[in-house]
Amino acid sequence: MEAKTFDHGIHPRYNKDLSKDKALKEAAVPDEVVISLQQHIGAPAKPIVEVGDTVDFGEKIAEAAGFVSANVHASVSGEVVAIEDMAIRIKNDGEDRLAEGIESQGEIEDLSVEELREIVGEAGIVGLGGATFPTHVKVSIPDDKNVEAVILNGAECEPYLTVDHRTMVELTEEMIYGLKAIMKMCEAEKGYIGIEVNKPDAIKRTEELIADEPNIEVVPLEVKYPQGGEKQLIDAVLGKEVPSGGLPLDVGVVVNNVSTAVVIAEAIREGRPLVGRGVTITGDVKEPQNLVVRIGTPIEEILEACGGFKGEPGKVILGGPMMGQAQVDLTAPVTKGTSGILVLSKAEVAQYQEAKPCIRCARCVDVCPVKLIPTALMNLTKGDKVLKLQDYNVLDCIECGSCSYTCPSKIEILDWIKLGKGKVQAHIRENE
Amino acid sequence: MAEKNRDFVKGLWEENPVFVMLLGMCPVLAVTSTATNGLFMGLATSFVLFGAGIVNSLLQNIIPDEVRIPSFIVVIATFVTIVDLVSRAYFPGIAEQLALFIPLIIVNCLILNRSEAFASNVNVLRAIIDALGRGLGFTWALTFLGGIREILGFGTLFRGTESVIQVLGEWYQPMLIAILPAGAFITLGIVVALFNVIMDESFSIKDLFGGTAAVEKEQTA
Amino acid sequence: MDNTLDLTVSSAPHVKSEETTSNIMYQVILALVPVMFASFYFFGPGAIYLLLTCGITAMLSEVAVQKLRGKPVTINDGSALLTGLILALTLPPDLPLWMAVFGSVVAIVLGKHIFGGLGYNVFNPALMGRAFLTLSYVVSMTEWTAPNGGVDTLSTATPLEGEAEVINLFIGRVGGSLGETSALAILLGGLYLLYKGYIDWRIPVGYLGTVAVLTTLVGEQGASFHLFAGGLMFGAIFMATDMVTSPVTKKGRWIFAIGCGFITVIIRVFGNYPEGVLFSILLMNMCVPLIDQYTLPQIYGEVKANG
Amino acid sequence: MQELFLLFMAASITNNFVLMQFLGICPFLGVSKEVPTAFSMGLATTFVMVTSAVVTWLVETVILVPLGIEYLQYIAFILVISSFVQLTELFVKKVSPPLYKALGIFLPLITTNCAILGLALLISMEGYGFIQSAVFGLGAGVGFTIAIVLMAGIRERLEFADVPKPLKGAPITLLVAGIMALAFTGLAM
Amino acid sequence: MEIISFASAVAGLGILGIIFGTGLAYASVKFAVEEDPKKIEIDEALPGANCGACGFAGCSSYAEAVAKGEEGIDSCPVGGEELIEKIADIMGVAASSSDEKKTAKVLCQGGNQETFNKAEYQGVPSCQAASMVDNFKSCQYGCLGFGDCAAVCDFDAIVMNDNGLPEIDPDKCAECGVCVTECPRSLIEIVSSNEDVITNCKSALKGKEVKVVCEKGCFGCTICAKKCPVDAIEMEDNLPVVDTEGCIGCGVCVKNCPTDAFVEVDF
Repeated sequence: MEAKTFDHGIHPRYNKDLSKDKALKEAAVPDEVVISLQQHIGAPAKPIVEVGDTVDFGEKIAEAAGFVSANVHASVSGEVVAIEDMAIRIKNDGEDRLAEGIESQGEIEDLSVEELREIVGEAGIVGLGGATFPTHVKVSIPDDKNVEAVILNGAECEPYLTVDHRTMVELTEEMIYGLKAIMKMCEAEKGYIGIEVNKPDAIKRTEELIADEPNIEVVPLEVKYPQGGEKQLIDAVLGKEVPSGGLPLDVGVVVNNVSTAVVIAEAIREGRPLVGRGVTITGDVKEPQNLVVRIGTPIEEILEACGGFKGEPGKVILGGPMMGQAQVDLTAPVTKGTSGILVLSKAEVAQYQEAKPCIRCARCVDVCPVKLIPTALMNLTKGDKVLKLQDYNVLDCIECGSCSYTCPSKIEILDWIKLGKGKVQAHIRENE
Repeated sequence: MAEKNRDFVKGLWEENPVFVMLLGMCPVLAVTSTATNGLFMGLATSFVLFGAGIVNSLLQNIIPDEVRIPSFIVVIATFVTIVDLVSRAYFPGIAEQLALFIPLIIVNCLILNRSEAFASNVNVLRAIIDALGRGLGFTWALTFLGGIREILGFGTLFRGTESVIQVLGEWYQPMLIAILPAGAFITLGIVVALFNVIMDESFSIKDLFGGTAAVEKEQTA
Repeated sequence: MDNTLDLTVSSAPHVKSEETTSNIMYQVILALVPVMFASFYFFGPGAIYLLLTCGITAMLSEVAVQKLRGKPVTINDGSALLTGLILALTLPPDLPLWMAVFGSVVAIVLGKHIFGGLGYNVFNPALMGRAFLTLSYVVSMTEWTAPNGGVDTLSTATPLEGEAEVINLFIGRVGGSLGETSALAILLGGLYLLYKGYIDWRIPVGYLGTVAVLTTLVGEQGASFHLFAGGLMFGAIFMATDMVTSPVTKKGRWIFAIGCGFITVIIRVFGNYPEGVLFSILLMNMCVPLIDQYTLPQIYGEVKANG
Repeated sequence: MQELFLLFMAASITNNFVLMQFLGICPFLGVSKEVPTAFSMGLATTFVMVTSAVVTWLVETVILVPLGIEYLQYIAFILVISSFVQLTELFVKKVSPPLYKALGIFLPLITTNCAILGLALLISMEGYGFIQSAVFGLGAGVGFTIAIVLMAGIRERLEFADVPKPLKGAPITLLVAGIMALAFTGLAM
Repeated sequence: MEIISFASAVAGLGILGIIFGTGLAYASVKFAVEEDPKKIEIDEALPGANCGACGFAGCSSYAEAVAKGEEGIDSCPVGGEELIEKIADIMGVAASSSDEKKTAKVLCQGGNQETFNKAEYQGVPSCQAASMVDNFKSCQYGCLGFGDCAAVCDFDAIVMNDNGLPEIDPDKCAECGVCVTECPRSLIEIVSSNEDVITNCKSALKGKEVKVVCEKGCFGCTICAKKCPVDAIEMEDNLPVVDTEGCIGCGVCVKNCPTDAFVEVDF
């Protein structure tokens, strides 16, 4: 079967061998967890516990504040020791008492669409690919929209990360169950699982399990970044383009990450809220691993569980090297959006070069998956040409970083584009 | 008296019509292929400037405001016609070369500006001094540019007259581009840039190419 | 809050490709090696003198301007050397060396640094130098000597004015500028650049294609003569493709290339000057900012949004 | 027909009014900061060039020559042009404000544009006929538009460039114009 | 002969004059369009040569731009100083006569000496860009020091000092507020000379935390609030807030502030 793909894009060094054969493993539970109230896109959750309360594992401790928001649950049982402005701190009593109601909610066939959405919303599930958009919002399809297909995103195009890969290989059955649930919630006919061909075992395993499912199809994808970008994935799998400024829903598609499908399955079959997630710990650490980590575990502790730094660390990145965030404070906790912890060595960081003038080589133009002109956007930002920036569609940038990656002059083009986006957004706000 | 001196010097240097105010660029570029043409064009323009300055200063209270500009143009055009006829009669060679650009003195921004912004607001004496200053400023600028281009392009100065000077020897290979249109633009561009440097009070050699400002910015960044 | 780790933060992406600007410049210089060998083979040590003169003068001018401006000296990035070498390869073999010096200074100062240096120039610097020399010293710039082993009929005329066998043009056994005579050597370098992805195939293909089509229609000497004669091959592969002065959009590159071809033919067939490559590329360089602005590609998702 | 075409090409390209004949330098340097503005300026100039070529030709053949007062040519031409332009301006302003915004605001600037008077004088010197005058005017206008729009494109790009401080503004514009003239020289026929 | 040619000259120009004169007179009445009076006034003050040196299409369009406030009053190179004064009068720009002076002020004292970096920053040297990555400066509220404000100031009123903090020259500051919106950490405010005291710190951290991250930060000791003879100071988010109405300008608070984070407005 021929691998599908989208136009443009880049081929960074993937470095997935470090951890791709390391099976998922439960990480040690920390003595204290810090659970952020803003782990998702949208309004921060509102705490519903007080300092001194005793909470159980999986108990809801903060409630969604508005439609686009998500519930937050305790990932350990124990005592609430502090409620800071954006986080709840819980001291683990080590008992892992299950909260009430953590039990099977029934099977997909027996549950109505509304009930399923309710379960997903209650469980505080958000997109685990990194965007952390609340899933119950995504699967609540407005009446005027029709969903034809659900795509599970198993591209995992970010270099280094392997947790989705492991999930697809080890939790295949749950993933397919989750996909079916999403298809039912969206009332979609077809389900696709897009997997890059550098994960042959995942493709093989999934194809085995869906042999009897006529509505579900595995789509092998070319290895290319950003294959896992929502819009790029839709383009690759279905050949459809999401309109500029629109959502996948506008072309009748809903995209979810494979790991999200797994937690949806868990929420239905076990009643488990989203309190832990798979994280790839890789790069310059002694033992790269794929761990299932409780939400709220400090990064330091996870790094220690992997034997600590190999050499002198230069950068600690939450997520992959292309879109991840460099972290300063290692006491910060893992959140629902943390798909990986990547450590770059001092030597790698030292390769950084000062930006030189743009020589208009147009490599950024050739790789931009949205077909923007990054170099022009950069110049327009520097020159403060807000109206022109708008004409050049700066707001369509998906911030994949391909332009910065490929630039021979080592210009942080993406940074400039982000600044330009800010300018345009400010301009739009002003004129409203 | 000091004020009048200033009026005079301003036109010569700090508000030089060509290098600083960039007025009347068309003839500046068109006729400066030789110093001779530049000098002649400068003098012709000065004459019109001078005449129009006096008349417009005298008429300032007579001309109604509404028809100010048209009247200026008529006055200027009259003097230009005089220059044109005189030069064709007495200097046919040069007049031939300058051709179009003598009548075009009518629409030279410099003259219109002086008439409008200065001559029509001050007494005749000041108008005369101003016209002399600006006129000489214009003339030396044109002669200077013409001189540079002529030396580079022919190796001579004041060709076409009896007092032609061979500046550069036989060894010199004339640089044809200097007397082509491209040479006009480029020479003027360079001279104006040099003027910018000289006129800048905080001038230092580093500034010659604008280095310091950029460097400072980089350092603060 | 102690921090013994000494971490670094930056925004994503945290990895970068290995390609660098100076690498690109040196790769292009590498691609020029066959052409330089050919020039040495056909024109003898004179070619080396010219190449050295231009290369060194260009680099010295670059250093001088950057020192004067108080900017970091970026002589190592190879761009000045490249400009100097390309300029040298477009000059007649017997050009007085002082003219080559003059041309190199013009190329670097007027062609590049008045705009702010590498990346900002609107016109191809080497072409600027060449054009300046052509218009200044018409005679010296159009005196062509016959190369070693060449057909000795062209000692004064440019190849475009004389009769020449296409095979001689292809190999380079005709009089002409240093690097422009041997289409073979140029194509070798060009293929290397195409293979490495340092030039976009659209520009040479569009340029040469346009010339071929138009000369078949109107030219007296036929397409194959026009393609291999004069500076066309060198211009299409090494000068029109200059990244800084060609469009960044694909559609724009087609327009640029076809425009170059069109003007070249117009000048060759109707114009005063025997060779149109130089001026056609300069004229199209002039249009690049406009071409870039008006050939924005359709972005992802734009069709549907409008429809 | 071919003759008219050559006349047009000569006026617009090979003897480009701005770059080769130095006519209309002031607006060329002044109003070339942005492409849309430059283009409007070019259109307005082209319009005025064609019409004033025709009008001054008429004035010359119908009034000046029969009355034997060619020596009043300069005064007559400049008056005709400036009144005519002012008329057009007032007319456009009233009839179509959007058109006025796009083109009309450039009209007063054109009055003192020496390219217009130069054009009228050139036509008179060369002794062109009525059609030739119109074509010549059109060619001159198109040539002006090409030059100013190209210049505006380059200047828009140079705005992002690290141009040395003393060269900023007029000098770099002049230098670019010089290089443009250099390239245009190649088109000489 | 002489008389005939003279007569024909007069007649020729006369005919032209009549044709165009009538036309113009008719047109100016017929096609009259109402205009901004300020624009007309400025237009009259301008030289009227339509030379284009200002970058506009003639004096009239420059006048319009000035009247709308889109363009500065000093773009006409022909008119010189006198013209600038005239237009300034028309636009009323110079009419800031009241004794209340305003200036932008940077409300942070945490420069390179007072604070430290928790991590090294690599990337575009701009505060806006730097504020998009995880906070690397010890104080999450403090000035990032890349000088976006200085770059954006049209009046050259802001310079970055050796300590990495912006300094604003009150004499040059035109209170345009561009720097206020530019600062990603909202550290710049327009202050008036009528306000007597202001807090030079924006840190909402608690006392102990402030002491760790910045030597000159306000650590919320409340001495100012306690010492204020008229109780015009209240604490909000660990920072003092002065009630301008109640303040008598005695300066007790400023004298007693242990970190100089509290200063008198004085310029």
